[in-house]
Amino acid sequence: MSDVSSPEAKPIRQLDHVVIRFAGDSGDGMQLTGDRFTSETAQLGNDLSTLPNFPAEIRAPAGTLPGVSSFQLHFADHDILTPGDAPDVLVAMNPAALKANVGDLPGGATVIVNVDEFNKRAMAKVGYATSPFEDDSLSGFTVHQVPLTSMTVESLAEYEVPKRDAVRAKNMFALGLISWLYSRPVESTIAFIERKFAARPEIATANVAAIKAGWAYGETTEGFAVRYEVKPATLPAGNYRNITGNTALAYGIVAAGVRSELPVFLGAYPITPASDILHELSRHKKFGVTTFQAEDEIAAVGAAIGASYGGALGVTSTSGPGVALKSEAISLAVALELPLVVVDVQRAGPSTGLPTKTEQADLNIALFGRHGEAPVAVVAASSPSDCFHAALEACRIAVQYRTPVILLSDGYLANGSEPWKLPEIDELPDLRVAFADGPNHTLDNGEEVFWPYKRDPQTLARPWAVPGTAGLEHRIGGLEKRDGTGDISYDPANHDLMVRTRAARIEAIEVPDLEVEDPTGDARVLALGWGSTYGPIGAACRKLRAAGQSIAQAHLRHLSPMPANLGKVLASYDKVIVPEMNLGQLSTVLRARFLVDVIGYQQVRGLPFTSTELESVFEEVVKNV
Amino acid sequence: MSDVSSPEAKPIRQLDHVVIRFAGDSGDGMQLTGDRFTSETAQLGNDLSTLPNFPAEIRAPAGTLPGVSSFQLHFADHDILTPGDAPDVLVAMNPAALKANVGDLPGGATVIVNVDEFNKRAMAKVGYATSPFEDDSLSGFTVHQVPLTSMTVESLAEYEVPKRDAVRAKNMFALGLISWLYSRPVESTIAFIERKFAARPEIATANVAAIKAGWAYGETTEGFAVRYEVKPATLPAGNYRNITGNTALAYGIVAAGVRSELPVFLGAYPITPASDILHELSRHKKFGVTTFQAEDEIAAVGAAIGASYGGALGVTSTSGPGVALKSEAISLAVALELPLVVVDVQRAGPSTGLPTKTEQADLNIALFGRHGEAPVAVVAASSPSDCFHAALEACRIAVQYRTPVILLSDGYLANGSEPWKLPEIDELPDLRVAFADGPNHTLDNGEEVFWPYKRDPQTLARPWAVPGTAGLEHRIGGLEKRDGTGDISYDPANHDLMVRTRAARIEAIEVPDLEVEDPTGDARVLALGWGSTYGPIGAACRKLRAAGQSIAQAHLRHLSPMPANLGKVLASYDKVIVPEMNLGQLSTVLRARFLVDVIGYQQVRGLPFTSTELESVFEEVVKNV
Amino acid sequence: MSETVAARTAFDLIPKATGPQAAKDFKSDQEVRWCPGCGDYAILAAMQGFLPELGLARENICFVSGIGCSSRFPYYLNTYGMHSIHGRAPAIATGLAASRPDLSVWVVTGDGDALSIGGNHLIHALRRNVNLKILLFNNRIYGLTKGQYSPTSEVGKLTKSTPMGSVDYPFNPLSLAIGAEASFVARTIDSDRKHLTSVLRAAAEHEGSAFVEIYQNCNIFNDGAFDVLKDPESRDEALIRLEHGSPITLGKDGQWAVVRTGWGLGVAETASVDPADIVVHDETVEDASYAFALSRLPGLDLRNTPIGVLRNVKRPTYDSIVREQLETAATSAPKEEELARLLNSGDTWTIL
Amino acid sequence: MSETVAARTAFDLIPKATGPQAAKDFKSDQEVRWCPGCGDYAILAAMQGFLPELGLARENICFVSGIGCSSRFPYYLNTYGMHSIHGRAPAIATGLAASRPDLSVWVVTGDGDALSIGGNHLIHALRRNVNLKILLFNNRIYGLTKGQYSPTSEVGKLTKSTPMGSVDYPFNPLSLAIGAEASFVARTIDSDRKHLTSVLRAAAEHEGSAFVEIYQNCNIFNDGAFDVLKDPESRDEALIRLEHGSPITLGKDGQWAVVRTGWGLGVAETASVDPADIVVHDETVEDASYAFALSRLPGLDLRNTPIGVLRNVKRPTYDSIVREQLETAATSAPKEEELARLLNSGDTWTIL
Ligand SMILES: Cc1ncc(C[n+]2csc(CCOP(=O)(O)OP(=O)(O)O)c2C)c(N)n1
Ligand SMILES: Cc1ncc(C[n+]2csc(CCOP(=O)(O)OP(=O)(O)O)c2C)c(N)n1
Ligand code: SF4
Ligand code: SF4
Ligand SMILES: [Mg+2]
Ligand SMILES: [Mg+2]
Repeated sequence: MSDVSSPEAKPIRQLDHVVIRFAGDSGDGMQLTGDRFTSETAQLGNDLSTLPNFPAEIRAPAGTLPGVSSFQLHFADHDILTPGDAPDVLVAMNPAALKANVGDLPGGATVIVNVDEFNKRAMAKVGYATSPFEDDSLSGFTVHQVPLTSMTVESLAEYEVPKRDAVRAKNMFALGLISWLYSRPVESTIAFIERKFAARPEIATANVAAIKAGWAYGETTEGFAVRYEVKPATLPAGNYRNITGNTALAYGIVAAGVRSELPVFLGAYPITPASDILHELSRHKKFGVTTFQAEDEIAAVGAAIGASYGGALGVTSTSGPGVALKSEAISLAVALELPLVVVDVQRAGPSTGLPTKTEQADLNIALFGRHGEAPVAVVAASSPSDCFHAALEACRIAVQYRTPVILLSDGYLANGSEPWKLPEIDELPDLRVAFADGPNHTLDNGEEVFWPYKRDPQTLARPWAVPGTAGLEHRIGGLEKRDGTGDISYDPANHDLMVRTRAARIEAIEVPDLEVEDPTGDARVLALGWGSTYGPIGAACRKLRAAGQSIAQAHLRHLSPMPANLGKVLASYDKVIVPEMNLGQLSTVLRARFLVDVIGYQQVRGLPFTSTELESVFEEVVKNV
Repeated sequence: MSDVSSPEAKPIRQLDHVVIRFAGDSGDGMQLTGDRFTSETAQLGNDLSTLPNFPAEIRAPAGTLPGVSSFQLHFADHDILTPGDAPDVLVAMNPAALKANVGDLPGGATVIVNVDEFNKRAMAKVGYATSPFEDDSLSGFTVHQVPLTSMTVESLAEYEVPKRDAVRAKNMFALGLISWLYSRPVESTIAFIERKFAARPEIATANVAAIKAGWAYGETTEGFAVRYEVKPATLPAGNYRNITGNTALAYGIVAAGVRSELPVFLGAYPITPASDILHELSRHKKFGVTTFQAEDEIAAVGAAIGASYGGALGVTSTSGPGVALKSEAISLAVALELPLVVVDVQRAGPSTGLPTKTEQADLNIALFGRHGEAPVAVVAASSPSDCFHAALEACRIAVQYRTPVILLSDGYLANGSEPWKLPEIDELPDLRVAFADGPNHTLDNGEEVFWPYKRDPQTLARPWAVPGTAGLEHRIGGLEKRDGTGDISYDPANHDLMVRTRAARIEAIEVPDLEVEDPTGDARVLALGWGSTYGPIGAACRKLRAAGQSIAQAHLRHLSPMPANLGKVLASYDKVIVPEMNLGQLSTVLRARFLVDVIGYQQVRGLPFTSTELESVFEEVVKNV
Repeated sequence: MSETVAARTAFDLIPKATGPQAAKDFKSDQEVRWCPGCGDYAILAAMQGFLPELGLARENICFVSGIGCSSRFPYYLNTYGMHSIHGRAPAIATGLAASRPDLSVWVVTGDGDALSIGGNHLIHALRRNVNLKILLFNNRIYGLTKGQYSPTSEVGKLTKSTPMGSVDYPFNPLSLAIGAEASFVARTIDSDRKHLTSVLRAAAEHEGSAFVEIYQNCNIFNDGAFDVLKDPESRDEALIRLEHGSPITLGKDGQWAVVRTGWGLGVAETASVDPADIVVHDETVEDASYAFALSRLPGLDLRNTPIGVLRNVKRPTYDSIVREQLETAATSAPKEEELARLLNSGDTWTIL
Repeated sequence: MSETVAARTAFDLIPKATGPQAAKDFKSDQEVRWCPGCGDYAILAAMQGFLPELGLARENICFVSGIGCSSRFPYYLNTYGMHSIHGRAPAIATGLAASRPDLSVWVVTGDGDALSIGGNHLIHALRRNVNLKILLFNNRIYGLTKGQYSPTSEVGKLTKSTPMGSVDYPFNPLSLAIGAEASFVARTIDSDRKHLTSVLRAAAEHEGSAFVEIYQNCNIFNDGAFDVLKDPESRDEALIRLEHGSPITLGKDGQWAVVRTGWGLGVAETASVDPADIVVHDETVEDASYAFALSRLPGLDLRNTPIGVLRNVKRPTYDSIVREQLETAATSAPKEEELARLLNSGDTWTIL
């Protein structure tokens, strides 16, 4: 943090970036608080990145460690890539929140605690034998003990709000205080509150009053001697909004429907952390988006296949356990050669695993998780806003090449957010494809016929002939079929041909070359990733470069097929380091394909990498090259 | 074939091996004919190998190409490895059978046709515009036109059998003739027929008469001038029987139950070509084997997991589509760390594919087909009789290491047969393991407790604590759990530890080193395979060696974990060639793991490799090394 | 749910054939490959004979099936068709029907396909009342996998997988369908083409999910399973032919009649009961208890088996409400504009 | 099926507790983590209170669940337990129960777990009559995934996944279970501990599959779903308490009575009907039509909801017949010898 004093009543220090974490009980409204602070920050033009973290339970018992919910926000006056490795500031609404998060704080961090909640019972519940303010467990930090609850209740004394509601407004008090501290405007939040509680104006009034009281507290208390300011970032010009990965992904699918002029049909069964895609898409019926909440994941993908067969853009969204269940049906889609987008918002496995935690261990099942030779395209998103573009790309491949595409996101992208420069609609790719409408083959006897498996010579895609098209009546299915006619065929040579053709179809998909970022141009080490590790890898590379080292970075959007230049890229570095939140699934693929001794670096903790961690790993590699 | 004349009425020529194929309509009883001829041949002490081939339809329309059913038998006076690349003799019961099979015959082959069926209509049905006996389409072969149907009917004139039954006995006439031709005794077949039709003696009599008539026809007709003889093979001493892969696999599971002293519980849903395992096991209740025909594959594996949890040896048998459906539940078993054997009798895919044809394209799904990091052990059988030993091995790993094991067989092994030297029961591995029966951990406070996830330091297996054991009550599930206590844990470091421990558990499984066969000791090329390619690879190596070339052969039983010496073995050859009936799935694993540029050779035709094909492929590699 | 729905018939949204059609127009060029004598042939012939009567554009008819002998059905019809995977046809057809109101979508399935692996999709399609015609060919056996017992096989059945007899109590497919809120439930039999056709007609005309069980002989693995219903000796005594609006009787000259017994329905000698007590069949009874009671009439020996339409009630279809919601939400603004509005929704800011 | 089966009771094969047990013996050391106020707490307390009464060895009791808030149940009981995967508990429990007659096996599941993804396993477990006690906690919502509608949610429900209202017609879980040949079907409610306990008792005593629907309040996502049955104002008019052998009445002073109406059952003013026409509840009626008719009594508004045991009939259990077959097949010869005989069966030959 850079310090610049200012000559006001309370001096304002300039910072280039801040990482702040709001933590409290599940019922304390930390996600909302974080969201609002994010929005204020976004309005100010900072670059930012967020990381919510909620318990697996709906409402774990109040005051317990498993019940802690938190929201981390990183904002800066420059372009940033991650929600921050460690918080500069922790707002802890109760002892559990302090206990659960204090371990993540670097020395010198600021801790703002709601001291009202630090009674004996509450502290004992989480194992504080003595008050943490009385021993030296917080000695390395700047601690502000703020009686958030009581001050909130007091500040609402003049309003006729029940005590319970007054107490609940304490998160808004905290928001007001923190907004003051970091010089964020609260107007938009006030407007938001008034919208949200339009039906219950007394609640709106109380919350607004709490915000203002928090702000006033900052201005008047002596506890806070300085304010901070983080200047807007110089981002490319344009319209921006803050967006989470799940919303961006859903928007990408809506956009694909618009740009392909196809109705979208989503078949989905709720599952964390993918459910919000279903929720979001169910709100966009005006775009002709149908959402079908199926009885299970198999029905969900089945219905999507049925809809695709009928000429819709068939999509199904799920997480790992659901992908496992869909395997057999995806294999059918491979045989049918129909468009299908399967969204996998990865979570920590195996089995039920850690449903609310992130991981990228489904690359294997995406690439290899079907019986027989059943290749599909695989695309991965690299940041929350990139989910939009990745979804469009998955849809492009699906409709243009008539193939299932697995789109990999993960829990970190799904719930994390960042500012997104809104694209111009007409610059989005044109995804229109033509349905078959007549014969496509001439028999030796001159007869014109329709062959459902006659391929486009370039894309190797078969025609998309939808029911309702006169003269194109045909039958398709999961049995092996003769190339061209599509008739059932038990011919050994034909089967061999079809197996190879299905593989060739995927390899024939045109994907852009892999781009490498190597500002100094002399890097001998490449850091290669895929998916949500983009942020931490990028941040680590920047740090390393800032420290005078050279390192190149590249990130794979396409896992199947892979970019044509990938082999060449790999060969042009002395060392390739591949960080993954799994046990080395991409490493394995690269090693097999290119016989390159890539160095894998793995952590499987249900959390994203920190850039610091990766920086030191990369540094080690760079030093030893 | 070596020719040795003999001085009898009809000269007998000695042959060292013969490949014979019986082909006819699905209703013609070709499988039975082949089975009986196989049995007679086995009794004579030849080594042999068989390959049945049936249509996907239950009864395709009579006289059509898709309705042809065939059975190929290779027998020899020496140890052989495959059912033979191409038939020396084809018995064709109708025009469809001739048409469907004639393309597989090498020049000089013998063709015995049931000329009675070659009427205009029947020939036209399969596209013979003119009689194949009248054009020169069979000119390269020795053709015997035998009126099998009419002679059978005639020979039964004296018995009171309905015409229809008389006509149906023509396969037995053919069997009698061929038995005569190759000097096989028919007594055991006669006994078999009498047993089989004990309830309908007139049918038994007719069939026996038909066999004898066929034999007599051979002795008297001038059409057959010589008889052949194939001397017994000098196989290791012992008791032998002929056995198919599915039967051997089922026996292996029964044996595992006996040797582990555990009840066996099979949960299965019928599917080609695995159903016979269910059928066979359902007949062995006396061993305490319970078979549960479930409502689907998920319930089948679920019930097996439930039974394992209760202290049984839980097994589930299926084919590729079923494995896909079971993925999620197998992942649960990975998390539960319970024994489970999943039998995958692979068939040609993707999707429904070619259900009656063979393939080995499920290695990927076995190794990688689950969400999250969910490693399991994978074992493959290499020949029909080896299915017995592979099943025992899979069960050993499952119970000893408390892990799911996927046992890979395939359609070729399942239905093919070979002589099997019966093992001594007490030489089979001892699979007994102890259930947990008391506390296994002492807390800091000295209390003795039971920790369901406390591991054996060597096997890394957790205790198998079955319900009903007092004091060991505990709860397990698919959520991540703390190592040791097994309590649900959201701790990042613990998750990382558990993910790595589950991987380490599989790597900790002790498997024997890979053995290499290299008789000359100077081979520079290694042919490495897995699964049912053992026979053709071995036969090709033998041929190559017989031609004076050196080549080494090794075959993987363990695909996960792999033998410890595998890397060293690979490194000690200039070239490694890996033939697979898929698009190179093992090759990919080897390349990734050992960075060895193995040469893959693939055919995906739903049929086993021929040794000739592999011989020329290997020769090419050996020449260029 | 709304006027629109009530006003619609099953065919309103489906294009009609432009000229006359004949059975042969519905035969595909694929060779039929069931065992000689299989009951599936008769059902196919009845369907090919019936479809022209529907008068729909052939290209707007689609058959979706799972896996099994029965599921080969779509290959033999010159309409659109999909032979999908085991048990999943109702799910796939749901996606198709929900997104294409202009299609007549039929599901063909077997007792294993529909009731074993596919049981869940079946009951959910029925409760949703998706506009599908589901034909379950019940041969009480797994045909394609060569003769294991199925969820409709009688207890104690000796098959390859049950050498000591099967243990599972069978489903009564009609009871299950009624328990799953089916709005149309019927049964017919392969050997009676006229009856089969009449039931297909009623199913086709029903708006919503129509569930039709068709007893089908598998002469290879379960020959004669329905002989008691086919044999001229026994059939009159065994079969109950339901006709809407007529008293339910069976036997020669209506010797037996269906009356209330206990808490359900039973069969009594007609002569011994008050004619007013004879149940007059009404397929439109709202209370599913009636159709359920009918479904319980047959004993395990198949005596007193009702055929015909047991239940046929109106309920809004899933797809029609889905369409209504889409229509309600629709705007006339160009989609491109709407998309721009969507992306720009929420808190946005501008960097210059 | 046989003498043995008939003679057995549900507990014959299960070891008994050696000493007295108390509720606290059944509390595990895990912290209970439902939302404060969740109906699951009451069910847990009732279960912990009830289990000692069973008198079985604690280690011979096992709870198997799927995934959902309700499926956390096993963690909180100090018995054996498995928290498995979504929807599959009945299948897993089937394998356990079929191979371990000495266990009392309970399945705990939710309306999503049991009726959505797990519908097929549920209906198959019921038809097979596997010796399982299946408790379906019906809160008419997906709790754990934060509030999507479930297969028992009323039509038109506004949830995150149905902003314009849900479209699917709900299952009636009891009708579905009866249609699936369930031998024991009951319903109870989280708020009435005494009734809940009585139903648990009846279920435990039933030999075979017992299906129990428990109305459970999810105060976070579907609060008050069953208020009409709980509110002292309305409950007497809404709840029908079934008691075996008693006339079925409801309302203050039995103001209303259940009688035949149409082809099923309905509710009429007691004063207006002949007392002899009031249905006397008999849970043992063989004909499932009776229990089915009872299951249809409630309207979509939950008025006239019967609670208690609707159906309780004897039918051989899957596991007992499986055991009988194993016993019949068993031999006294050492297994090793039998194995040698098996391997040597068929045509063998010897090479010297
Ligand atoms: C996932 C999967 N499991 C199992 C099978 C094997 N299988 C194919 S059809 C069938 C059952 C057929 O029975 P049914 O539905 O009654 O049809 P039928 O052949 O009797 O007409 C089975 C088990 C399969 N194809 N796919
Ligand atoms: C295969 C799979 N699909 C989806 C999920 C997500 N999921 C967990 S619980 C649940 C539904 C819970 O509803 P219900 O069974 O009614 O239980 P409740 O939480 O209401 O008690 C869903 C969809 C999952 N865990 N696994
Ligand atoms: S096996 Fe049975 S059902 Fe299948 S085609 Fe043959 S006769 Fe028909
Ligand atoms: S979400 Fe509902 S069902 Fe789940 S624990 Fe909370 S109150 Fe109970
Ligand atoms: Mg069937
Ligand atoms: Mg629920």
